[in-house]
Amino acid sequence: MTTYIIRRLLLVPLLLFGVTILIFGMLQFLTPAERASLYIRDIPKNERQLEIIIKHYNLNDPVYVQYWNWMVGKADPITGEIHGGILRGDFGYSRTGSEPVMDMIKHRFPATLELALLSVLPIIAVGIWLGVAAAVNHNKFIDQLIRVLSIIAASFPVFVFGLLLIMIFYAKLNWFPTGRYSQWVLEEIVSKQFATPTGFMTIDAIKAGRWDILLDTIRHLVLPVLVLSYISWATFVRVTRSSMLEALGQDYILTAREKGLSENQVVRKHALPNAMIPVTTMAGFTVVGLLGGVVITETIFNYPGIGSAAASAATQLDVVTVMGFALFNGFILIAANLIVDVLYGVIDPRVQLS
Amino acid sequence: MDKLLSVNDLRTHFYTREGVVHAVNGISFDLEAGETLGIVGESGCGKSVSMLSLLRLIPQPPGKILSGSANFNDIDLLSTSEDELRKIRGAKISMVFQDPMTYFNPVLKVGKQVMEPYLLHNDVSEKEAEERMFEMFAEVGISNPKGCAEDYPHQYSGGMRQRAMIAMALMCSPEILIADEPTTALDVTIQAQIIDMVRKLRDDFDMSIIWITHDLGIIANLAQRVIVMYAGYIIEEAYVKDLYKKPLHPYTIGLLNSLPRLDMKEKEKLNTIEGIPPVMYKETNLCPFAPRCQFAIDKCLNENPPLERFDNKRSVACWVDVETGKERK
Amino acid sequence: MNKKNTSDICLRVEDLVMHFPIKRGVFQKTVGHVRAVDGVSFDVYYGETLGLVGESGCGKTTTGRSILQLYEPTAGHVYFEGNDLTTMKKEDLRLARKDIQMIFQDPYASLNPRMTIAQIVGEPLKVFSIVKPEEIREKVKDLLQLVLLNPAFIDRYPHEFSGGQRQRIGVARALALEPKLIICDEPISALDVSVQAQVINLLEELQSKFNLTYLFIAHDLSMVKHISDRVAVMYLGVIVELAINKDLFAYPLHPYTQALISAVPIPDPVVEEKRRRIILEGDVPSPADPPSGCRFRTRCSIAQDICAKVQPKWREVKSGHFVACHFAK
Amino acid sequence: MKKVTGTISATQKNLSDESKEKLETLYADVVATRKMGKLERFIGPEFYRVIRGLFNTPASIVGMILLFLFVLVAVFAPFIIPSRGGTRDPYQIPRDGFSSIPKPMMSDWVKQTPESVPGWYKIVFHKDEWVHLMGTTSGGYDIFYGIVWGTRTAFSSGLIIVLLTLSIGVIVGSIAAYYGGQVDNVIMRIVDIFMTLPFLLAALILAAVLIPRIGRSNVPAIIALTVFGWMGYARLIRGDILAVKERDYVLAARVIGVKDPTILFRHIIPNAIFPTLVIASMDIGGLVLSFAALSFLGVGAEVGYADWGQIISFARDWISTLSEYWFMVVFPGMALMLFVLAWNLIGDAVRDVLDPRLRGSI
Repeated sequence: MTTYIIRRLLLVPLLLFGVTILIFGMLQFLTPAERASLYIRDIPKNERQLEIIIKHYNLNDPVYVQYWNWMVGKADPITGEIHGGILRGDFGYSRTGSEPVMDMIKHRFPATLELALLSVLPIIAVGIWLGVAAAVNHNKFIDQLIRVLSIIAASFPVFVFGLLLIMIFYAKLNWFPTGRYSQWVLEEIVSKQFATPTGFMTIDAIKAGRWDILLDTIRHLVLPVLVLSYISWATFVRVTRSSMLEALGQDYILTAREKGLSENQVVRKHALPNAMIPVTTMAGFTVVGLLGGVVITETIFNYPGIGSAAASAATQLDVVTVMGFALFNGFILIAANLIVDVLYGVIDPRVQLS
Repeated sequence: MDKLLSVNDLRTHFYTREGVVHAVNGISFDLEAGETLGIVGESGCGKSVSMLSLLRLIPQPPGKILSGSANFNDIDLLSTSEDELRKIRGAKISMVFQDPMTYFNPVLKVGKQVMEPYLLHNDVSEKEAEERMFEMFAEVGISNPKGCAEDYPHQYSGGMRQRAMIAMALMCSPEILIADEPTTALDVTIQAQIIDMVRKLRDDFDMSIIWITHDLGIIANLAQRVIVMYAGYIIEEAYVKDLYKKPLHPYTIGLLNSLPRLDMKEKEKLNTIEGIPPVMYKETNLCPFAPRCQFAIDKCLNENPPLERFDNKRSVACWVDVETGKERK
Repeated sequence: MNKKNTSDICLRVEDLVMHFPIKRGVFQKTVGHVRAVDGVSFDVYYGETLGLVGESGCGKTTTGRSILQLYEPTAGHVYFEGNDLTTMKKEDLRLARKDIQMIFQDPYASLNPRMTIAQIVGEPLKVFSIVKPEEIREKVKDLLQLVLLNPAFIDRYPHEFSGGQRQRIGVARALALEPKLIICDEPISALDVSVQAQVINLLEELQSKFNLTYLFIAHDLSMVKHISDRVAVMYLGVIVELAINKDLFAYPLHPYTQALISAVPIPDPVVEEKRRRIILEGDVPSPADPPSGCRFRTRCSIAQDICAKVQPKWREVKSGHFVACHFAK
Repeated sequence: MKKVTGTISATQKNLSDESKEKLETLYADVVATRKMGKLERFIGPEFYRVIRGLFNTPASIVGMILLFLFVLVAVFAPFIIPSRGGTRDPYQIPRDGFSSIPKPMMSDWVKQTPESVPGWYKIVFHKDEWVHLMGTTSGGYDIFYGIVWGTRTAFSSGLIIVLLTLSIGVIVGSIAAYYGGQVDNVIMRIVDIFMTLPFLLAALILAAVLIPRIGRSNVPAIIALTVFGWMGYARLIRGDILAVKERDYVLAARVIGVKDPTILFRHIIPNAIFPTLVIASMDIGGLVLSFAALSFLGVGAEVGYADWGQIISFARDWISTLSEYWFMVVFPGMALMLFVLAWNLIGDAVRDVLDPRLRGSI
């Protein structure tokens, strides 16, 4: 078990290195002038000044020199101040956000995390529940219904579904507005009447006892959570169903029935623990899917997270910003995969030996 | 002797995409208290399905028990309520299966699984169940019971797993133990250990055993009475000594003659049964063995012979008297 | 059987060793070896059948595959008709395999499911251009006739056949190159009892017809006794006893052979009642960490201190009867 | 040696000839040998199983009918709504003026009308002039035209991406499986690295970087989806090749002296590639969805190109008045949704046939 975890851990730096190489490789498509925003905020329009900057930051040098500078940063030859450097947490300067990329992530990530966390739990709970229900009633009406519904859900494009929801519940009925909070909440935050220490609107509202703000937050969260979760929900049901069916078809289920266990006990005590092994892996992929999914969801709902920022940066070809987000996401995913791998080892006793 | 279990006209079919598989076609037999009954047949002859049907453990659908009754202590296993049957499963009748690797749950500790039936059927504490388990582990010859209980199935060797499975089956001191090819996956020396152990346990626990196998050698060693199955029918039933001395059905004869024997002095050419076992998709009125039978007469192709009592102690389902080659009177 | 000359030797295996590395830990370092085959020597004479018998994991299948260089042996030599297969270049080896063929255990896994019988049996003919391309089909039909399969089935796919029929196809493929030696790797253990004898009889007929030499690997002692001229018994990667058929079964010298023979049930209740069984204790140790000295000592009833210290010598106790035990006389 | 016949009734001496004959006919049915039909023999057993699975499931039949309709629309697009004719690119949606306000359904079509009015249109709508059947987007792009011609874009982009990703995946996966050892290790770590970026976000970035270099068209999005889309196939084929490599028939081929390349191409790859091929062909729906998503986000097809995602992206500017301009979302959205649904319905049935874990569950 320990060697298993150590092996996974050793893989992490490798993956981190790989991701930086991948991102850096894509940066090479940019002109040296565009890459300058990795280090400074105002790119001068003046040709001569631009050339000086390119020279300052070795933007025309061999790729490995640039990679090194990109990773550790580069000292300004005049002031001696160090600019850039992924390892220093400096991801460059965002043209579209008019602030350093790292600050932008710090401001916007809590909103995305709040959205994602609120989506993950219902996906897992409902997904497992429906998947088990479908498998236990294999080929019966419930199974067919859940199956067809999840196929339809998986076929519904996120942006179409989101826009349809907006059409009905915002444009038509005005129940659930877009954005993260209403104008009056924003004014309270800006005027420091309402503090947001954790960055999670729901938690901050509960802590402050501001039920009106909580209600407002929830009104803004319902649709994005729904849109973000339904596709993962479909895949989750599918995986749970098939791994549950597999478990139910195994010989040890027969043993369990032979012992005199009721069908309920057979499912709960014997089939479910085995079916959970692939589902755990799936949970990891779900997080991956969610973080990819926030790009579209946040864009549609004008939700101020990192996804919408990445999308608008991409459409305005502000590559440095998008790269920053991608790198950040890559790190999170590596962490998520590591957790899943370790969990997997805990759940399946067969992993420990080999 | 008392009839402990009395099975009548059991019929199980499977409704598959390829067609209806006539797995068990109306079999009847009795099990007497304290006896060991062997059921022999090749793969797909319906021997396992018929035993699983008794405890209603076949998957339904695609399986379906079409008819039959199975009387056990005045309860008909095939028509009693599911709740009632659950009280019998694992307590009064328990089963041991062929491949102990797949029949143990891989993610649960062996000890937990072995205790499960005892906890379920008796109002006892975890502690008492554990004590009982260690007792049973000692009976089946598992040394180091404490450590073994904490292990997972994949940490066991094949022979050990089968011992643990037998311990699990015996936890509630069942009246009937159904053993479904429990030694087929094991090596001969381990098989000898298990059989030796079962013989001892049989007397200690005073239980009846139904032993399913394709190995006529094991039956000769272990059973008092034997049932031979072919294509979902019982084709011969007799006391072991009678059967091996003078088999009556051409299939039994062919099977015994096709086996090389370790105690044979001279090398003899093996007799063979030509052809292959049928797949039972079609309801036919001919004797299922007729296509492979060298004794077959015209009648065999028109009527399926019923299992008939003979000499008052053995039965056979065949129109032909193999000694004369003519139809039996 | 009389003393043989070296010119009678078809296959000579000398100190064959096959170790598989065990990789563990963070960097997948090799921490040990599974000693599947650990120094095996024997000769196979022209026209004979040498039975290689042992329990699962004893290394008999690995031995068979290492002879054909399907695994690259760790050490030792394999001489076929005087030529060392272990030192041969790849292309020479490919040509040499023409004379050594193999029949596999699982008839379901050993036939390519995407090829018809004509393609499967015709492939070796094509590879070595044995016959002209336009004559391949006729030759395949002859081969099918030879293994008692209907030549009309030539364009069918493997899954249209039963296990026994598939094994015949495997035999036909092996015969296509008219080999001198055939390694039969448990050719019947996956088949139904009533079909096993058919395949065994076929192998025997073919042997006498084409003067074939067989290395017959199996775990079924009765079948090995039936088909073999000489028998070698393997335990945990080494051969413990080798003798002509009659000697081995009538006067087994190694305690393991004795236990193995006694463990095989005989399909006769009268005989079974009188037989005395030697029940071996425990399980076969792991081939990754075999016991010191004599491999069998941990389960042997007559083991003494010397057995743990000294590996018993491979010696000829009687003419043609070899054994590796300190106490065999 | 015994004479080989279809049955063994030759050894049954006690039977009359009549009975032997009866046995011959009966035996053909009773015997375990399964006979294959002509079709199965022709297309091969696995493919046959997949086809049979498709026709056995009502859902997949619905999917196939839907897909067939889309194929018809794609093939007959010029007859459903002709382009403006001449040398103009038919994939450029004609725009009826430059007004930023979308025109409602059935409004008159003033500028850039299609070059002719087909018969079906006259019969259904009793008109000799084109109207905007499904309205226009802002900027006057006709939605109906975009949907009909966008069907072609969907098929072509989906097919191209699948072919590209599949080729890369199969080559990389086969190399990893064939050489094994360190080569395998390195390749699989590279696969891991590519998988650590979320698929859509990664494709978004790459497309965004590529657009300034190679211009705005379908190409950057297709390249981006290919670069980050091949890993699944590589893993799949690698796993299957490793499994097939261990099969006895591969050993048997070595024993009968078949040369290594022949073993690879005749025994290993044909038996390993099938699931990958089928899964890949079923992925077309999902890829079209991703392509549309990139278009929607603004890094796919250029403005005015006949592409479903691109049409829907106009709706982003009309969020608060969507209830009025619903046709901008609903029509192209439904086209996309039904297209993907068709593939998923078929894919679901195919996966059931292929999934060895569910096989045998009757």
